[in-house]
Amino acid sequence: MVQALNAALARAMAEDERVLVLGEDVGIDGGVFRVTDGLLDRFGAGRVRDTPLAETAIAGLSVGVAAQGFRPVAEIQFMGFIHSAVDQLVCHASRLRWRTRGRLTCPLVVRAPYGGGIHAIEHHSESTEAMFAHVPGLRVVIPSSPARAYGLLLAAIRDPDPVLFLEPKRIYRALKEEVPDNGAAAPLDSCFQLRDGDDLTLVAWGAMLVETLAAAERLAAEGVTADVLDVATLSPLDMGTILRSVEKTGRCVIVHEAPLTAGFGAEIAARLVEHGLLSLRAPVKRVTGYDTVPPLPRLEHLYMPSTARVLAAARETLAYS
Amino acid sequence: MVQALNAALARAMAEDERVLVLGEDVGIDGGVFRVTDGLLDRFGAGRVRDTPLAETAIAGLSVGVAAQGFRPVAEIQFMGFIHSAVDQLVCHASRLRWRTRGRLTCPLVVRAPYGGGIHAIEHHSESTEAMFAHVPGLRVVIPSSPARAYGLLLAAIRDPDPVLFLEPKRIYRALKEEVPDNGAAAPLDSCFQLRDGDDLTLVAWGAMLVETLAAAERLAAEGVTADVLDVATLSPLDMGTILRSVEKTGRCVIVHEAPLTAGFGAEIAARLVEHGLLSLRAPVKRVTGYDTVPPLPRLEHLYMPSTARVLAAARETLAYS
Amino acid sequence: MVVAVTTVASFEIEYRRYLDPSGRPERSLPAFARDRDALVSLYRALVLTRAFDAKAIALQRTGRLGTYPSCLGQEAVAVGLGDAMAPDDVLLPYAREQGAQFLRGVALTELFLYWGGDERGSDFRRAREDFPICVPVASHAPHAVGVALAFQLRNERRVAVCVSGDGATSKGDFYEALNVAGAWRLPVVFVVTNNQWAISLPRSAQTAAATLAQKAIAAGFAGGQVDGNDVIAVRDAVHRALSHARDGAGPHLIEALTYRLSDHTTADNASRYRDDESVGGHWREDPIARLRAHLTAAHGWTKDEEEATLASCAAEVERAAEEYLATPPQPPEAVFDYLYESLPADLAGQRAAAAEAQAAAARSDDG
Amino acid sequence: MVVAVTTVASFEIEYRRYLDPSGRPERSLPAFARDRDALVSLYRALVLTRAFDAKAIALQRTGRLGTYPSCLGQEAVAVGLGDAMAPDDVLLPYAREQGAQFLRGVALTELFLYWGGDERGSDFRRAREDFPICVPVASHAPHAVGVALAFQLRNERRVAVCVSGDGATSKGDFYEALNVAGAWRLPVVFVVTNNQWAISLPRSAQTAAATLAQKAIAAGFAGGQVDGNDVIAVRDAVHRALSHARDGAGPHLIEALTYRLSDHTTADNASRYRDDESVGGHWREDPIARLRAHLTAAHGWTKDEEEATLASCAAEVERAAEEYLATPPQPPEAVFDYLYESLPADLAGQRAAAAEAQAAAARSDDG
Ligand SMILES: Cc1ncc(C[n+]2csc(CCOP(=O)(O)OP(=O)(O)O)c2C)c(N)n1
Ligand SMILES: Cc1ncc(C[n+]2csc(CCOP(=O)(O)OP(=O)(O)O)c2C)c(N)n1
Ligand SMILES: [Mg+2]
Ligand SMILES: [Mg+2]
Repeated sequence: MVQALNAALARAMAEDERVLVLGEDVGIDGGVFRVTDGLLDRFGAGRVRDTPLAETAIAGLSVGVAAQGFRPVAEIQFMGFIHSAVDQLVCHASRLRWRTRGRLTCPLVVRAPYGGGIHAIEHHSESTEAMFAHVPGLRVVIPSSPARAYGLLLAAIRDPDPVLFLEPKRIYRALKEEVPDNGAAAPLDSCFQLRDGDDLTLVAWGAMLVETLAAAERLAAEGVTADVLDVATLSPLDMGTILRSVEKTGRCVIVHEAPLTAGFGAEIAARLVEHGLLSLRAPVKRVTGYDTVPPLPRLEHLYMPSTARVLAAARETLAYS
Repeated sequence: MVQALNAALARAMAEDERVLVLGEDVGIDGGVFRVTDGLLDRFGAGRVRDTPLAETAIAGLSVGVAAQGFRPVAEIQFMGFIHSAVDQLVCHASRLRWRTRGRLTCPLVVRAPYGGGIHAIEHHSESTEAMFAHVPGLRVVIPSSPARAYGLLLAAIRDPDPVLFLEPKRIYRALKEEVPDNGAAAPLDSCFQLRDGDDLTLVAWGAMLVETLAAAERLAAEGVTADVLDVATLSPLDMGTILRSVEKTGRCVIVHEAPLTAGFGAEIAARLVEHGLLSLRAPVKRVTGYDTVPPLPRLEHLYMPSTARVLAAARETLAYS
Repeated sequence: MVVAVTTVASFEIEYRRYLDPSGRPERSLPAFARDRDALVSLYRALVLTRAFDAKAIALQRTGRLGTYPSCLGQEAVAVGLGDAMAPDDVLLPYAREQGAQFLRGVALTELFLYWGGDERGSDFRRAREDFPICVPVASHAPHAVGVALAFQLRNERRVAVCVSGDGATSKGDFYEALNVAGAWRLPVVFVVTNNQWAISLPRSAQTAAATLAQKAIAAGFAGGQVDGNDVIAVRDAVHRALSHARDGAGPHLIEALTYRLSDHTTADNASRYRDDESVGGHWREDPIARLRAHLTAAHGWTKDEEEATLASCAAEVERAAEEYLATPPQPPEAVFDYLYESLPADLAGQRAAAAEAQAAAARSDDG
Repeated sequence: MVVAVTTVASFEIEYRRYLDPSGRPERSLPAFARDRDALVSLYRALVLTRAFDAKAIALQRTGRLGTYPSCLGQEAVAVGLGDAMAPDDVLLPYAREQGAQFLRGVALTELFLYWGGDERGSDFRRAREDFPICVPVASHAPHAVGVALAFQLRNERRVAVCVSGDGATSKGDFYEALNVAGAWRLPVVFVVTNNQWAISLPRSAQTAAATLAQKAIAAGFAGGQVDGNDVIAVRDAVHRALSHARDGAGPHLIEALTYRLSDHTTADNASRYRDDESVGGHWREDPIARLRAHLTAAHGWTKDEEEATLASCAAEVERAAEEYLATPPQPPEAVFDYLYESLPADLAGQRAAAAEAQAAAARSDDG
């Protein structure tokens, strides 16, 4: 995925000179995960800028330069450090067009690696996507494969409004796949269907698709087929695809790594009961992180939703009648 | 409600000298809404401190002084300005006990007036409670009457862990009621049942109880009776009371002022479908603010959930079968 | 005991003023200030600003405007900096820069609309690149850095001007913005309007720093103080800072010393935290009286000219107020539009539902 | 043209050093530094810290420790400040203050546990009031202000010591903390370990400020520089700042100049952004060699003493490493406990479900 993201950034910078990349260590170091590797050499220190250590300024100056017509792609080194940028995202980036009735706009992309499972140190495993999906005017996009990472990042950069682009760092290098650098953007308003089935709908995003697809595999071996949907664009949400799937299957399990309470899975479940109650043949289950802090590495495995937990929830849902 | 909050603060400061009040203009000015009026004269500039204009510092120094055994009650002047404090609440206040295995703790209360409907200027009408209800370790409490404001604030101050205490400013002065200053705290782990009924469950918190109770009144006149539940303590959530009510009524409408998507109503609806599907006789409806920025005063009324919208949703739900 | 010490850096903060409170020049005036017409136009801008301010308060008191922040007594800061800026510079105001915004081309009607609760008040017909008023204190400082970065990247001789208050200097985003501006040597000028108060907190309690100008030292560039009630000094200082920035020499910070004669806003009651006598004393520093005295003494400003100026400003304000009051609110759809360039499907559904809800409310009497 | 200017404030930044890089005193040493035992204990603390550091890296390389931030070359900053602090002062470390934490009573085993991914590593058996390592850069600076406020409110002669890096000085929370500390004249000392790098960003790109010590000027108190590789200078400067704060004279900032000889962490590869030659040159400033040279020349430090010191430190580190490796992980319930004083009902449900899930996983092979 790292290479796909790097290719998308290079492509975007090559085809549109208004695109800038900025953040901590994005220059000569190429980003701590190497997502911006080589961009400095290719596009120069004007357009690829190492910033001082200041997330509020990173987000805030990005709003300013975006209002001037540039298309900044700002990196927050880890999602655990995005909180200092929240004020700028909520009060300004997401509202500039609204506040000025379209006079000033904010074509900004904020990238951040997120999620756990890599035995990281404290504050390096958070997934707080739900907090941002609650912010009107801010798109929240999360890829789950190299190809989708490439297409969605291009789409996010070309989008005229602010996008929070969250990169599931656990699968930065896990999934390898050839991604043609063809400049083709993916849609920012629809789920991706990763598997077709009739008995169950599994909904997830980001790295959790690994456990979710594994569970679907396992179920298939048992003759149970599942739709597997990658939400990908949490906000605005493509609920239509999810509703149609559940209309077919009548059963749904939602999987995310973030804590349960007020996680984004709640929004999907809430819309299912509001708009799809009749098609529900079983309770909508959520398999998520617990309402706790992500533990440090020694106990982290107890926190991360596992294939086993997804399977258990799926079986409960299937058994229900 | 302002007087009740003021009485609770005075009571807490009088009975426990570890309690401090700090924030912008909380001293001689008594707070821009007068919630801290008179505390400076009574308890002195040591314990009632006007801070420089710096929300990050307000939250952060409160964590430090709390770790030393004090019980700071910090005011964020408006919820629209709480974002600069998010980093301290998420990374530190909510985790200090966890991180140190109980060695250091954070008995902190952060108070903030929230919500719209008072024709305020920009950034003075936000309700982002859902973002905080997603933070493990942080309690989120919202009173809806002077009496509950008094009891819940006392409970929040006495609680050994961090509490975000959100005050619905629209009803700061609206509802008048005599509140005995008896030092009795309200529970931090249960909903309040404000009306008893059999046909419908109406769930709300904060100022939205005004429209919700008005709708219940109206329905009662038509012979339809509703349970009206004030969630009050969003996190941790008392789902049991809500489930029991819906078991009885089979129908539920959730009302909140915050935008729909990823609002806290979603969590309640999601738990209803996960744990109460069988009792649901109609889709769970949410009557909320729209997924937009709160408009400036001239159009604000179009955004705020109205009694009419609550009634319409209730009637749809009741008509469903 | 001898101690191992060497001095590795030293800094100074300077203060500038041309006219004393009585309007008498203390020093030879800068070139522009020897031109009667230039001074007269500055004077008119000050008078217009105060007339607008008075009208806004009157409208608020009669329920026809929302909460409003008066700039009474601080007009010279905004007028001086607004006059010094080039048209294609970009202004990032806080909230009391009415005088600067008018000089930039923002219509009086637009500011009435904004404070009247209508987003269109920030859709300036002129000054298209200027930022709207910024309510979250100091959060616009990083925006100024971004705007300046755009100028630097395009090699334009333009400057971003960020105005904030004394309270704003305590905020982390203010400091982060200064630091990045210094590190990248960006064309941005930070003007701090030190009106001695942040609502109820006096400047002395905001920071232990002897001056607010020295905040710039932490960011590695120069800052200076100016008498903010001497419009000539303000204009001169801002003009120097702008030229300096235009020449690629980087940012500058100007602390303009003035006094907030009004309540913090129409929602505030300053008598709770400061006594009126002490406030009254500051009228002796009134920037308008000061310039008028100088105009009269040095340029034969006449009673007729004075009255004509007051009258024309009053008339201009009245016209704007009437235009504002005659402006119908935006259509209901405006609640959903302008958030995204094109309305996402998900929001389109809410837009429709909202229209339906209104229709229903209109039919019934529940609303 | 004469310009109306008066100087209203001026500031100076001083630099202190006692031992030159070769260990030769440049000035008469402070009292404590003339005592052989005092110097020997400082020396042992430096050696122990470096031995711990080497072991931690070895454990990480062999998969027995998590990502670890080396303090190679910076040991004198932590050891000097840790030695200067009184036991009941409170330390708020960043991450490279191993040497200070050990002197404060934090067990080597505890730091191994922490970097090994076990929360119990922050449950210090001694130094109970000290803060844990702070990963979000500069976010602990406001905590130090709060701790100092507690001391001031209780009229205690204690001081909070906040340590951060050069990169941290660019953050708003760092500045807000300084400003409040200055405004309230709190007993807090900010030590900035300027190791010239913030991961790949050199100090020169972090800020245009000539020194990091001058960050304090913006907050209205004094700051100074010290040679961070001269443990005597560090201890002396911190001791002065602490006495000053204890006497109610308010905060102070110390910029300790040193150099990060290691990669940023074991996850970093510094050769991507700096060349090894330039790094190698900094070994000439090695704080340990410097003190050893002085001990040898001035106090007849012998080869035997040197070897005994190295051996005892190595043994102490080995014992701690073994204890760490022999420590079983916390029980699974630890994922839910310690978040609240008493487990809320809502979380109790999840705790039970988790136990069930594990049991299931244990039964099946799905996990
Ligand atoms: C981040 C933030 N916190 C609090 C407020 C509430 N508030 C509005 S103006 C103000 C005081 C601002 O003082 P100053 O910066 O000196 O500007 P002045 O109003 O005096 O011109 C405060 C606290 C706000 N608007 N933004
Ligand atoms: C708020 C925040 N942003 C980013 C990071 C990632 N990060 C960890 S250490 C570091 C550099 C810190 O540099 P400095 O303050 O000089 O301390 P040093 O590591 O050099 O000792 C960065 C960017 C972080 N931990 N916290
Ligand atoms: Mg002010
Ligand atoms: Mg460093």
